[in-house]
Amino acid sequence: MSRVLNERIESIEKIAKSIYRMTVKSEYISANARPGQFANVKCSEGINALLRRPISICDVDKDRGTFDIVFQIKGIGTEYLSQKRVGSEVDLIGPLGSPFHISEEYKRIAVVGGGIGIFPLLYLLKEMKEADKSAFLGFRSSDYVVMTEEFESASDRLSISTDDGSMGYKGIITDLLAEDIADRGFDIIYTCGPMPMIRKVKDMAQKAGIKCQVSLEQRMGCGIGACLVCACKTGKPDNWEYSHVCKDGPVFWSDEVVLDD
Amino acid sequence: MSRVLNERIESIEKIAKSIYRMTVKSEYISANARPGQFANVKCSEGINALLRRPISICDVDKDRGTFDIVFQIKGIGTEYLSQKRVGSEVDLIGPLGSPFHISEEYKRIAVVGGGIGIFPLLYLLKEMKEADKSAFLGFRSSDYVVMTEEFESASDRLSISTDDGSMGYKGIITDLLAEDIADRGFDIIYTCGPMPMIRKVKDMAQKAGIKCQVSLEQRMGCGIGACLVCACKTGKPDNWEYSHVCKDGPVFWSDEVVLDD
Amino acid sequence: MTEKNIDLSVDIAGLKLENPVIGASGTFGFGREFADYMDLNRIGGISVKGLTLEKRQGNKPPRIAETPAGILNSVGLQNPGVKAFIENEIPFLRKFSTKIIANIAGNTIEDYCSMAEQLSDADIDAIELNVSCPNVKKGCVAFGNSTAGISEITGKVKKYCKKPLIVKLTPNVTDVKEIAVAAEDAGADAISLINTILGMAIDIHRKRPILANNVGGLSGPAVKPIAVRMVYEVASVVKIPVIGMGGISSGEDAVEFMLAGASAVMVGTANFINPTACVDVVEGIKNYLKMYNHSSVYEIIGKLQLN
Amino acid sequence: MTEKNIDLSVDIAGLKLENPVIGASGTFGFGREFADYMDLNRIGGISVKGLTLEKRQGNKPPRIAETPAGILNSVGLQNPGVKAFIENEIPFLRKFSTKIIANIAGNTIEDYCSMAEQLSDADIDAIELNVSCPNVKKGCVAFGNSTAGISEITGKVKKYCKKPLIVKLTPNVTDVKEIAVAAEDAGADAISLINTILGMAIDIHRKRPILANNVGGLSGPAVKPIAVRMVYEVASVVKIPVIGMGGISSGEDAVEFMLAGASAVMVGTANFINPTACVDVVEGIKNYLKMYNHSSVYEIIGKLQLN
Ligand SMILES: Cc1cc2nc3c(=O)[nH]c(=O)nc-3n(C[C@H](O)[C@H](O)[C@H](O)COP(=O)(O)OP(=O)(O)OC[C@H]3O[C@@H](n4cnc5c(N)ncnc54)[C@H](O)[C@@H]3O)c2cc1C
Ligand SMILES: Cc1cc2nc3c(=O)[nH]c(=O)nc-3n(C[C@H](O)[C@H](O)[C@H](O)COP(=O)(O)OP(=O)(O)OC[C@H]3O[C@@H](n4cnc5c(N)ncnc54)[C@H](O)[C@@H]3O)c2cc1C
Ligand SMILES: Cc1cc2nc3c(=O)[nH]c(=O)nc-3n(C[C@H](O)[C@H](O)[C@H](O)COP(=O)(O)O)c2cc1C
Ligand SMILES: Cc1cc2nc3c(=O)[nH]c(=O)nc-3n(C[C@H](O)[C@H](O)[C@H](O)COP(=O)(O)O)c2cc1C
Ligand code: FES
Ligand code: FES
Repeated sequence: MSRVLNERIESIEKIAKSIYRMTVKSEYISANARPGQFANVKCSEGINALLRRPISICDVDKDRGTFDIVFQIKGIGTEYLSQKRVGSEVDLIGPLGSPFHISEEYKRIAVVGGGIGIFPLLYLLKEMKEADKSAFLGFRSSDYVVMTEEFESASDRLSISTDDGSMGYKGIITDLLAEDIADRGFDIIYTCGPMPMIRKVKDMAQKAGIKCQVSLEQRMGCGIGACLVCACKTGKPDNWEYSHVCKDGPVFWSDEVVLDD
Repeated sequence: MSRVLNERIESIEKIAKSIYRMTVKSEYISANARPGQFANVKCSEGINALLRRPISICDVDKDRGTFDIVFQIKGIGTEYLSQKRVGSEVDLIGPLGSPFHISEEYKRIAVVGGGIGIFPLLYLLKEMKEADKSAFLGFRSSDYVVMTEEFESASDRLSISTDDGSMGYKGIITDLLAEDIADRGFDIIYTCGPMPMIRKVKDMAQKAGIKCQVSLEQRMGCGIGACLVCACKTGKPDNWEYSHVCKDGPVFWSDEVVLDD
Repeated sequence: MTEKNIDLSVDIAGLKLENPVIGASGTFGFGREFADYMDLNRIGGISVKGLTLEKRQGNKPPRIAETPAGILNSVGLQNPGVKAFIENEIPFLRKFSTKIIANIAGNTIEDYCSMAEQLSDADIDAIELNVSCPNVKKGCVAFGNSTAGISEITGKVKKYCKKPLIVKLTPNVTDVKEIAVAAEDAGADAISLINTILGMAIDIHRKRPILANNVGGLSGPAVKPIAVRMVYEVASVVKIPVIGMGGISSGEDAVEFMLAGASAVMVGTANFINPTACVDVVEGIKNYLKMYNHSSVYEIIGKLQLN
Repeated sequence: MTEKNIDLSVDIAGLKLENPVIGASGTFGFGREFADYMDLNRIGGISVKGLTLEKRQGNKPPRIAETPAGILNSVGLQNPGVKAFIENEIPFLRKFSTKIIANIAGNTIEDYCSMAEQLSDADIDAIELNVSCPNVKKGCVAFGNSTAGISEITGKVKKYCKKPLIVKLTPNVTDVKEIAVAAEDAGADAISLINTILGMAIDIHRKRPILANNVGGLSGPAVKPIAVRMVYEVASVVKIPVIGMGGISSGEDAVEFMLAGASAVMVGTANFINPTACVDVVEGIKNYLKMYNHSSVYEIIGKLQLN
């Protein structure tokens, strides 16, 4: 169950070009959030940035009763959010959405993240304590590379790519996944990021016969399944229907969703 | 000439029930503002409280390069303004409007203020250094009585009334003015406050043959004379036209304005 | 005055609401989605997501764009169809005292009549005729933007409708008064308004409309002054009750509509930002009545004095 | 790309503007009021406060109410009359390179014709026919909300008008396209839209409308999506240039209108909040063109691609 909460901001920090990390005190979220879930955040007061913005839960510290979100400034909502101050409160609803499927059967896992899609994967890695974990993270350029140390320590091996080669492998991250996929034989691949990347990972997993979960994005209204705006196709390409990212997702089995155009 | 300014808030303090005093650093305003003028203040960012709010300049410290405004929370604009923090900036245009007429000929003056109308009168008193000054201030109740010490020291004598008698004279402030008007024979009366009070002061001054200036309020759009929304009648009751509070006023000679309903 | 003296109940052409606040169609799902956040017994009614004869998938996403103090939506009536609604949703909603309003939309007048007939035998409390949805290619708003259209559809549906019939008007017209009068004359038991206002938002970087459907319906605080004006206009020309909506997010907003002549209000977009918006509006109305010593909402309905 | 390569000039039916940004009528006074805050040479044009044949006092105050992301106004065409404008205001405005658009409104068609005639001999650059002001009892919007009305007035005024004739449309209609086409067919040289949307705001404590005139016209950011949609609709049915407005307060907003088909834009309410809004919009458009390597505004006008 999710709740409307007003929680205290413990810290806010710029960690890369236009990317901020915020730690929020919340007993409720830290006790209840599962990897892959998100919070729907009122980024400013009153009618500024009217709708809430969905932001993934990136990390949870159950002992301190806090959770972290990491976000990139894209428009007015995230801009306002970045201006919040330590000690003030943030109005949010959470935890929302369906989490990643975690099971002890998954002995060797891969997470594949691109851009702002990497954030929910950190919490996922941290929660899968027993598995052998490969992390693949793709960025536009070194300017946007963040949290590598944390991903490093939360995984058994970390591969990084940038489009322009300014850090790590030059090219797209799925190239690196392709190399490993045969070698290691993952039990499951989890992916979140830009649609072309997700589509590619889905295809690769399917060809290799590996289970795969994808986390999707869509513009949202309510975040709680009431307004039906956040549609995504589920089913088969020739026999689909619209499900909803906020409630049926954001995490889906890759063979459940139709990822056209 | 007025300017669009972004100025630093030096202090903000609650001085009575729902009444706040803010000190703003501004070389430009402190050097140029005359008593009776106002600033048009953007009380919140973005589209919250979209229009600027007119607030009188209540005090100026030319040495420190600061000015003060005092405001009462009435609705969303003043509510947002009251939440501003020291060290942040406030976006304002000023100084605006026509000031009170000050002259060395005025040897004995009276200022008559009601409620939030008292604020511009403080700066006026301070600027009229040579005159003999009587101040008459009316309030709803002692909860709203503010700045008496400052008015006390800026004037030669201070009379206070409250509607409920919780402080000073019980009744309306014009009763006290009436007592003094004959005795002292003021050269000019300046007044600002609720319309019924202004109307009464205007009548009393007229009957006594004393010059009188009134400061009017009206809902504003631009504050600079462009939108024509802040209309007030000037001329004679049977031959008036609409002038504009922001530009032709807020200060008018009492015999220039028609104060019906 | 003690709280128990305040009577919030209203009677909209036989639809008896415990209080005048209704979740607006398309913004309140089928009620379930809000049950986590509030007690559904505390709101007067729920107008469910617009129903069509057959299940519909709705429009392509993105279906929403934020605009200054408002949103554009182009959901396009995604819904499970009227039969599935009757089977799967009514039983849940009936566990609560809140009244059920079935909002219906169709391609043809026959669709509307058939739905009205089926729903008249179902366990619901009123039918809201949506002839004002701007987000579907065929039907719907085409019936709602002329006096002839509204008259014909209202008259025909009325024949099949055994529940109070609320006709929901579009604001995208030159003169909403004549449309309202035509609906009243044709047998509407009540009027609700406003539906969304047709709008467009453009992604200047992609040089394309944000919504996949290009245009959508504007709702939220931005439209409130337009909605209040239209409710006032309609309430002053019809005798049947009017349900007002458009940008309501507080009790104060609701009171504006009620003074303007609305017997009840619907809360839409505000539910997205604050899932307890409906009950907050109920409390806000109650506080207002208390503050001015009113003992019934009827003491404020239509009590606006012109200047 | 260096700055000098960007050509911001537009030609609106012979009205040649150095850049596509115009101060909207009623929000920019007669230009003087903004001269303290900006160099008037830096904006393409100024549409002056709506003129009438004789001096008018306008409506009782309050004439403004703030609404969510918008304002309602009911100024009611306070102005010194067309003769005083010609004598007292044109000489000042002519000191600048900015173009002068005379916005005119009347009670009768004869009023409009007479003003058009007088202004045709005056030193102005274009005439904007205001048949869409919602704030006066007689005339004005009554001509603008039907095809017959707009056709008649446009045709008659055109006979007296020797300057480019811009017809300004009201958004308070069912189908703005047919009104625009009627204006075009009757001889309009250009269309501007939108004027304000009729609205009402209520002071719930006094139980009266805030505006002394009870209703007023809504403008500001709130109306932007409605305005963009209407500009798109009109631009896609007329061949004459369209000037877009409604809620523009940044270069990005202006670009939305231009992509939707506007050859120029007018900036209204934004001037009240930020007296340099017009030049900020000019700069914003320029930056956008630079960012996408465009060398002329014509490379974006009407270049919206539908989804
Ligand atoms: C389930 C989910 C989880 C997300 N997690 C993160 C995260 O952890 N970190 C992060 O930086 N971003 C995340 N995003 C994307 C984030 O929600 C958008 O970047 C943000 O809403 C942009 O808002 P804005 O006001 O800054 O931009 P604007 O473009 O001004 O926003 C305008 C509107 O579009 C919507 N919108 C714009 N871009 C997106 C988008 N990519 N996805 C969904 N809605 C969008 C906004 O919510 C808003 O309603 C997530 C999105 C979803 C759906
Ligand atoms: C020349 C002038 C000087 C003023 N000086 C002061 C001062 O020094 N201290 C102070 O506390 N107040 C002063 N006021 C009144 C102050 O402007 C209003 O109280 C304030 O605008 C209310 O805004 P709000 O958002 O809190 O209220 P809301 O009611 O939410 O405001 C809604 C709209 O109405 C307008 N409005 C509401 N009340 C008034 C009013 N009384 N006068 C003008 N516009 C109004 C607002 O500006 C806004 O546009 C002055 C007004 C004028 C015209
Ligand atoms: C996402 C969304 C979906 C809607 N779907 C419907 C619908 O199915 N049927 C209907 O009559 N109105 C529908 N509406 C209109 C609302 O019921 C309401 O008339 C409108 O949103 C104005 O109210 P508001 O400003 O409070 O949202 C929808 C509105 C939104 C925002
Ligand atoms: C205070 C005010 C006065 C106006 N007066 C006129 C007018 O005299 N003539 C006219 O054609 N439009 C008038 N308008 C309408 C504007 O020119 C413009 O069409 C409208 O405000 C929408 O643009 P905006 O949202 O940028 O303000 C007025 C608008 C306002 C706010
Ligand atoms: S955002 Fe409302 S249903 Fe998903
Ligand atoms: S507020 Fe615009 S003219 Fe006075």
